[in-house]
Parts: sequence; C-alpha cells; structure tokens
Amino acid sequence: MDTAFFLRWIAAVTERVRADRDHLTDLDRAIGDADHGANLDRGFTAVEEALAAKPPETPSAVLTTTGTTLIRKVGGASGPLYGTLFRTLGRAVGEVPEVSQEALAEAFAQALAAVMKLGSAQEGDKTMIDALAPAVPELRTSFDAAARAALDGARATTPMRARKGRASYLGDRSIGHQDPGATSTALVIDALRAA
Amino acid sequence: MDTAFFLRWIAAVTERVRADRDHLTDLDRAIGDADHGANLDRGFTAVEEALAAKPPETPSAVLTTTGTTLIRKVGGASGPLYGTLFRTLGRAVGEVPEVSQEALAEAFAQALAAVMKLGSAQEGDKTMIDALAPAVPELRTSFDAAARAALDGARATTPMRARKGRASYLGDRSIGHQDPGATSTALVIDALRAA
Amino acid sequence: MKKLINAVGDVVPDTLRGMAAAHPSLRVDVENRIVLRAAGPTPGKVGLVSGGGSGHEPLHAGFVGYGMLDAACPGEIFTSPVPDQMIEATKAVDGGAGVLHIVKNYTGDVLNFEMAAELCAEEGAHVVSVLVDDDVAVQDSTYTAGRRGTGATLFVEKMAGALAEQGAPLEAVAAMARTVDARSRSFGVAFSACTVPAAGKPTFDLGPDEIELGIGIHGEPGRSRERFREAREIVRVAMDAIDADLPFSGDVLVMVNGMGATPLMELYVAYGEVDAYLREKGATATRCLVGDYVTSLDMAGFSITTCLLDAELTSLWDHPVETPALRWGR
Amino acid sequence: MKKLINAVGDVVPDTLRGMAAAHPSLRVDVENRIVLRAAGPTPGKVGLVSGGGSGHEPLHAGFVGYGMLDAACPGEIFTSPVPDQMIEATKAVDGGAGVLHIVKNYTGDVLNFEMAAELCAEEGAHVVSVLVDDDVAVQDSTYTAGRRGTGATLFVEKMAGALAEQGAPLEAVAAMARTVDARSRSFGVAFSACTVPAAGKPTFDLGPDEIELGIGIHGEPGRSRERFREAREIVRVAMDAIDADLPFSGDVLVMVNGMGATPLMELYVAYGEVDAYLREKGATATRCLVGDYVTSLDMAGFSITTCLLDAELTSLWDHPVETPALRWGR
Ligand SMILES: Nc1ncnc2c1ncn2[C@@H]1O[C@H](COP(=O)(O)OP(=O)(O)O)[C@@H](O)[C@H]1O
Ligand SMILES: Nc1ncnc2c1ncn2[C@@H]1O[C@H](COP(=O)(O)OP(=O)(O)O)[C@@H](O)[C@H]1O
Ligand SMILES: [Mg+2]
Ligand SMILES: [Mg+2]
Ligand SMILES: [Mg+2]
Ligand SMILES: [Mg+2]
Repeated sequence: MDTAFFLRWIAAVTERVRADRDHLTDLDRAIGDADHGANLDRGFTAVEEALAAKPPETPSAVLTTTGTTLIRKVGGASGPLYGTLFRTLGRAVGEVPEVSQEALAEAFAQALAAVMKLGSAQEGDKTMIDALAPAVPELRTSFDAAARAALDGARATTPMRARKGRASYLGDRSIGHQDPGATSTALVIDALRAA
Repeated sequence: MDTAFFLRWIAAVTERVRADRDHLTDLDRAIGDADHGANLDRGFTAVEEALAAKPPETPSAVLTTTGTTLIRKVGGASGPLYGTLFRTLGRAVGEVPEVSQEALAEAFAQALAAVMKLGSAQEGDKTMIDALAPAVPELRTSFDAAARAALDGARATTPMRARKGRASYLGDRSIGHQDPGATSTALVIDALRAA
Repeated sequence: MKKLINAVGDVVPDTLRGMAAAHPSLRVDVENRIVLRAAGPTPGKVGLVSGGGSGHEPLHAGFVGYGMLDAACPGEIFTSPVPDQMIEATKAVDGGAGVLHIVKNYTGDVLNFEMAAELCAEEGAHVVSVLVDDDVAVQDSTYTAGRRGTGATLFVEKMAGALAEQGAPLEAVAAMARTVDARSRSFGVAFSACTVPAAGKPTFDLGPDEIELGIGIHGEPGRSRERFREAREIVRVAMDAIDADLPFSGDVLVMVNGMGATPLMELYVAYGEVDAYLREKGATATRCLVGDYVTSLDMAGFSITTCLLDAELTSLWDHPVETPALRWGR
Repeated sequence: MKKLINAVGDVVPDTLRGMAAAHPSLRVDVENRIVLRAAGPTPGKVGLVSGGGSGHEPLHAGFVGYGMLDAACPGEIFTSPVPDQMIEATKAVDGGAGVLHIVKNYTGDVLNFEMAAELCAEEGAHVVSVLVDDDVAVQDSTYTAGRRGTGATLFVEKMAGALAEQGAPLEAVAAMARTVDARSRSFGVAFSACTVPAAGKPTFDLGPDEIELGIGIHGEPGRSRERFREAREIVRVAMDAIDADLPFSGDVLVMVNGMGATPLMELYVAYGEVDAYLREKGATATRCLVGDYVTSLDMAGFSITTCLLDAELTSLWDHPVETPALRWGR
C-alpha cells in the first residue's frame, strides 16, 4: 500500500465522518455531550486541508500529519486518542514508500497499545477500544474481516456499562446505547476497504 | 342600606374575586402582566381580615377600611385606583348609620371623578373607567341596571385600543381583548345585587 | 411550571430571606419588604429609594449599598410595591438631606410612589421623585401611559447614587437622575415569554421561529412579532430604534442585559455586535455591562440600554460602588 | 433553536470578540483562542492557566485578571481545548516562577492538558497540573473516569490565584489548589436540558414534572431522573449528598450557581434553604456567591458547591480580585 492508498483512506474517512456527523453526535447526545460528530468533522476537515496544503510523500507522513492535525484541532477526548492512534501508525510503518498488509497490521497493534495506554481503557469499558481491539488481529487476514470485527465490536458496546469517558458518569444509565467513539472507530476501519 | 349591607357587599366582592381570580389574571396575561386576579384576591383577602379583626360600625367605616386596606396591600395600578374608589365612597356617604340609594349613587359619582383624576383616564381609554362610568348614572334607578351597564361597558372595551396602563404599550395589539380592570369593576358593581 | 421555589405565595419573602442570608451588607425587613443598607442612613447624604415589582432581580435590592441605593421596596412579582413600604423606607434612609424616589414609569409604580411621597411630605420629609422612561419601543404620546422605565433605572441609580455619595444636595442629585434618564434609551427583545408563578403559565406563546420586538420587563408582549434572525440583525433592529430616537455620538455607556434565561455567552455575542454598530456610527462604547441586571423572571431574550456619556457622567459611573450586584473600586 | 448567535460555527469566536470589546483588561487572541491579562505576565509571579470547553461562561475567561487566572483557553462548546492553546498560554504567562495548570477532571481536558504539559516541559518550562474533581454525583472508583470537575474550579482559581498574587512559589500554589479541591464538593440539578448549537436540539428530554439529579456541566443527563419537588427538598437532596461525602462543619463557603437559564430570584430562594440547612448541621455559611458562574449554555437548573474554610482559605477568598465576573477589593 503506497502513499496514494493512505491518502484515499483518509479521504474516505473524512467523507464518512461528514456523512455520519449527525448520527455520531446523536449517539454522543444519549450518553455524552453531543459533540463527537462535530469534533471529528472539524478534525478531518482540518486534516483534508493539511494534506492538500502540503501533500505528504510517504505513507508515514500521511499518517503523522493526520494524527498531529487531529491533536491540534479536535480537542475533547477523541482528539488526543485518535491523534495518538494515527501518529503511532505513522511512526510504526517507518519511512518506506510501500507498506505491507502485515506491517500495517503490526502498526495497528502498536497503535492500539498506545491508545489503551493513553486513555487507560480496557476492552469492555465501552470505548473506541471495543471496536479497535477486535479489528486489529483481523487486519492480518483482510480488511473485510477487520471491518466486520470493528462493527461487531461497536455494536457490542450497547449493553455495556461505561467505565471510561463521560458516559461513565451515567453509571447504569449508559447501558442500552452504542458508544459514539466505538462507532466512529468502526467507520475508520471500514474505510480501509474503500481505499 | 346599613352597615350589614355594605359588609355583605364587600364579602360578595371578595368571593367573586376569588372565584374569578384566574379569569382576571388570564385577561391581564393577554394585554398586561398576568397579575390582576392575584392582585385583587390578595387585596380583598386582606380586606376580609381587616373587617373581621375590627368590625366597623358604620357604612363609611366599612368602605374606608376597604379602600385603605386595598391601598396598603395591593400595589400595582389597581391598588391605588380601587383604594381611591372605596375611600372616596367612604368619605362621600358620611358618618351615618343608613345610606339611601340616592346617596350611594352620589357617592359613586364622586368616586368615579376621583379615580378619573388619579389615573387621568377618560372613557374609551380601555380601563376600569369604561365599566364604572356607564354604571354610575344607573345606580340611581337600580342595581340591576347598573350591573348591566357595567357589564356592557366592560364588554365594550374589547375592540378598544388602550391608552392608559400597561395595555397601552401594546398599541394596536391591545385591540380584541377585554380589559381586566373593567371586568373586575363590572364584578364589583354586580355584587351590589347580592348584598 | 418548574421553578426552584417552595410555594407560589412565598417566592418574594423566600427571595428576601435568601438575600438577607447572602448579604450581611444589607438589612432586610422581610415582613415589611424593605431592603436597606445594614450600616443605616449616612448623615448629611441624600437618601435614594427605589422599588418596583419583584421578578427583575438583581434590580432593585441588588443595587442597595455604597454608591447606589439606600433602600429598595420590592413588590409582589411584577406588581408595584405599596405606599407603606415606600414611606417606611423613606423614613429609614433620611439622613437629613432629603430623599430621592426613583420611579419607573408604570401607572402602578407612579400612583403608589405618588401616594407615598404625599404622605411623607405631610409628615415633613423632603422628597423629590424622578421618573425613568427610557424604552423607545413605546411611543411617548398622549395616547399611551408614556415610555416605560427599564434598563436605564440601573444607570440612574448608579450615577445619582455616586453624586449623592459625594455629598451633593437633593436638587442636584434629582437633576442628575433626570439628566441620565434623558440621555438613556432602551430596547428589548424576547425569545420566549416568562411564567409568573401565580399565573402558572407563560404570559404569551411564541412559535419556534418567532421573537417579540419591543418588549418591556413584565412579560408583556412587545410591539411586534417577527421571524427569528441572527444576532447581528436583531441587534441592528434594537440599535436602529435607539439611534432614530437619540442619535449615537461620542462616548456611550452600553448595557447588554439578559432577561433571565439567556446565557452570558449569547450576551457577549450581542455585545460584539453593539460595539461594531457604534463604531459604524462614529461613536464609542467606553463603558459597558454585559449580564443579567434587569430581568423578567425566566424570560429568554435581552435588552440594550445606552447612555450618552460626558466627562461628568463617566466619572460618576466610575465612582466606587459596593452592592450585591454591582461592585468596583472597593 | 432560538439562540442569540450569528452562525453555529461562529459562536466561540463571536463570544471572544464580544469579551474583547467589553473588557479592555483582557487581551483576547480570537484566532488562537487564548484570553490573557492585558497587562501581560507578572514577573516573579506563578502563572495560572485554565481552560476547558466553552459554554460555561463566565468560566474560565471571565476569571482572568488580578487575583485569579493569568490565562484561559476556551475550547469549542463543551469540547476541551487543544494542546496548542495551552502551550501558547503557558508561554505567555510564565513570569519566571513557573505555571500552574488547573484542569477539570474530564478525559478530554486531562489528555489535552497532559500533552501540553509534556511539550512545555520538553521546552524547559516549569509546569505543575492540578485536577479539580468535586462532583459528588459521580462515584469516584476504578469503574469511572473519576469525579467531574465543576463549580470548585472557581474556588481553586480564586484561592490559588490569591496565593500566587501574594508571591508564593509554584509548589505552594499547587498545594493550595489541591487543598481547596479536597475541601470542596458539588452537586447539580437540571430542570431542563441545554441545546448545543451544533447539535440543534436538547441533550435530553425532561417531562414537565421531571428533574435530573446529579448532572454535570455539559448537558449530560444526571444519575437519576425524579419528580419535581419544592426548592427546600431539592436543596436537601443536594446538601445531603455533599454532607454524606464530606460532613459540614465550621465555616463554609457556598456557591449557589445557576446553570444559565435559572433566574437569580430562584437562586436566592435556594440560597436561603442552603443557609438554613447548614445551621441545622451546626455549620455556618460565612462566604457565598449566588449567581451564574459555571453554566451549561441555556440549561435551567442549579448547582451547589461548598468548601470547608479555615482562616487561611477565608483570607485568600477575601483577597482582592479584579476580573470581568468576580471583583472586590479594587
Ligand atoms: N479513556 C478513554 N479511552 C478510550 N476511548 C475513550 C476514553 N474516553 C472516551 N473515549 C472515547 O471517546 C468518545 C467520545 O469522544 P468525544 O465526544 O469526541 O469527546 P468528549 O467525551 O470529550 O466530548 C467516547 O465515545 C469513547 O469512545
Ligand atoms: N390610568 C388608569 N386609570 C384607570 N384604570 C387604569 C389605569 N391604568 C390601569 N388601569 C386599570 O388597571 C388594570 C390593571 O390592573 P393590575 O393588573 O392590577 O395592575 P398593573 O397594571 O399594575 O399590573 C387595567 O386593566 C385597567 O383597567
Ligand atoms: Mg462528546
Ligand atoms: Mg397587571
Ligand atoms: Mg402588575
Ligand atoms: Mg466534548
């Protein structure tokens, strides 16, 4: 997968986030503060601009610019978390012109660890980790399998009681709602198929 | 008409005001500040207490106590206006044990003049004057006729454009609503029949 | 009706009890509904008394203290107080230099203050009354009760209060109050009606896209109902109405006042537009207040009050003030 | 959604522009979203930086000035600011004695401030962070993100700010901030949800007889939904929750805070009940604030924040302060 692939991926994510913006915000209204869609839309719009302003020449540069821009523009919990995810991916793939499926899968494993460390969340805490963690091993086999795993993981957050992020303040009242961050993570993974 | 008659009259007014409280407030909501019923109810409840605490021994005392109590307890535009009405009645009937129909009518004529002077309102300004003024001449003949005239006068305020009081701020938008003060005045006059 | 109250009939006394507990600088007579400075009257100083219906908090009781009022008389909600309150207050604050009554121009306030002033005069007190009538939404003509007194009341209380504190005689303090009123104008806009507790429902109904222009401070509907617009345009309507009546020039004191349920954030957005408007007209907002000062219970909306300043008014505005709701310089 | 704004995307910059116009004591960088004291950093004084999502006005920008913050970083509405803002602010206020970051305990605020502090430290700045986590409605356990930071933020900013102004070193100022947080507790109640402009509809729906108990300041629903009750009972629920966590005794600083759409009158009614409750417990409300200080856009409701005072805290509270939203002593 070359630089163009990663640019297509990020473009697809940007498009999906824009399309699903209100849905993500609605999910966040139920158990958060009604801004998750707006946050990611603001962030990826800035990413789009950053990538257009100074087109990166390696896969690593695409991913690092994406991560840094998200950290600089999103704020909230998702800014540092998604920012760390993409920056870790960028560091892990290294300065190469092409990234193998295996190398990408390995980079995602490192990114998952970094995000879990930053947010100190575990699987089952009803966060983006619940979509990311099951997808990572599947990335070795196929994007389709990873996308399915992420989507299933996101859906599986519905009956969970949140233990991290704003939703945790709701205690048992967080049960019965799908986590917005897990939902957007499923979208990010799913967009790999379109790239 | 003796002291007992005037006590019955004020008691009847008190009862009617209580029963029509919400209606009067609703009328005031449309073109005023939604307090006319509450104002009069508070005032006449205080009158009831004052008359019970120190039972007056003449018609004049009944009327003066009523007027003074209204001034002391109502506030708003209607406090001084109704207070002046009853105080003027009290002064005009004089310290006699019985008041003739003619003397009462004459006292009402003086009260009308006093209220018009205090509020500098004319007939047609969409105020309590529009119920009071047509009733006063009829008082010489019968309470029934006076009550009818007051009620007709109150109803006739509906198409008027207010020129005094809060309703005047609404300009043309005051048109189409019956004046709360004229409505309560019709009730005061009508209560003479029950006394 | 969800209100943070105990019982409809207890709102005013409960509010006063809360104020008494919160502000040791005030002496609150809950029974007789009079709010005084705890320190008592200042000998030789003109006393300032104001009052009006409750529901406009912090007006008036929140402006009792050094540099502003000596006493406030809160009436029932939206109902002017009764003469007894004003008479008691007048007696309590008379430091020997006479007492100024600051009266908002409403039939009820005017009549009750008039009765009080007459009775005070009969008892030998020296009382002068000034009317505040700043609301340009009301045509001042023989066909109305005259303009309403709204936001400028705060300006009058502040500047006349400063002059009184500086030792000026009653006539000068009253003249200053009239000057401030003459230089001040207001215009109000409602996004929602308010609910008088005793009435239990909103004073009017507004559709989701409607606003009322030219409202007063008692939940009355305004002069016209219009389509909701962006802040810049709504501010322009209000400022145009004021400018048409008394053109802006020079230094201007501006209050962007919330009606009770409008967030401070939105008031700052509006203030930014007011500031830009004045620049366009070649005038300058040199002093301002942004916040809830003269409210209408839980109404959403705002009002703009302006006062054309000169050096004297500016220095009276800057004079120290120490009240629950307005404080600087000490 | 009727809001006094120009466009959904412009609310934060328009608010900052309004603040800049209204308060010459502030230097507002609208582009980079940083609010500073116009006078610049005080040499030798510890700099205080705070920040968080917008929509809580006057928090934080309204508390920038003598005796409180040196800088505030406003994020998007209810969204924590980004590290760039905090880094710029930290540099701008460093007077050579280091900088204190006052962080409300939310995942977003914590993570972004952490990143900023790391980068500042890499560049050689001396930064210490303190977390504010005063909300007793949230169980503080390994199963939550910990208690939320709400009203006590104001207390921390005020008292740590006073100590910094008095020349104390960074470690002492940070320790004081932690002490104030440890002695402070909050509990919030919503009568209505708020509407985030970008979302366009209320964050939750409440029936005409329902209230949310234990809400935070971001329009999140609370811990439970209950039937509407009179002020005395609602205040008791809030005070009982606080008292169970940190029993009242001695001198207490109390803030009865409006969430944005609750009239001052009602806040005073509530304050009267708080005062009575404390007396019952043998404690005394010796200092208080009643008004809108830490808001949630247009939410109706209120919160109570208390802090157990001692002589030192009382004197830090009384220390002069001169900010747009809190001012006394100068
Ligand atoms: N500690 C955490 N670890 C991992 N993900 C988290 C954590 N806290 C929150 N999240 C994710 O962030 C999402 C919320 O993002 P967003 O709404 O943009 O930020 P905020 O909560 O600051 O408003 C949640 O749905 C959750 O998936
Ligand atoms: N100048 C006036 N002269 C006579 N009646 C008046 C005048 N102004 C107001 N009123 C009467 O008072 C009524 C309103 O009384 P009320 O609601 O109790 O007082 P307020 O207007 O102060 O709230 C009006 O409906 C009108 O009939
Ligand atoms: Mg969120
Ligand atoms: Mg009325
Ligand atoms: Mg009234
Ligand atoms: Mg957020």
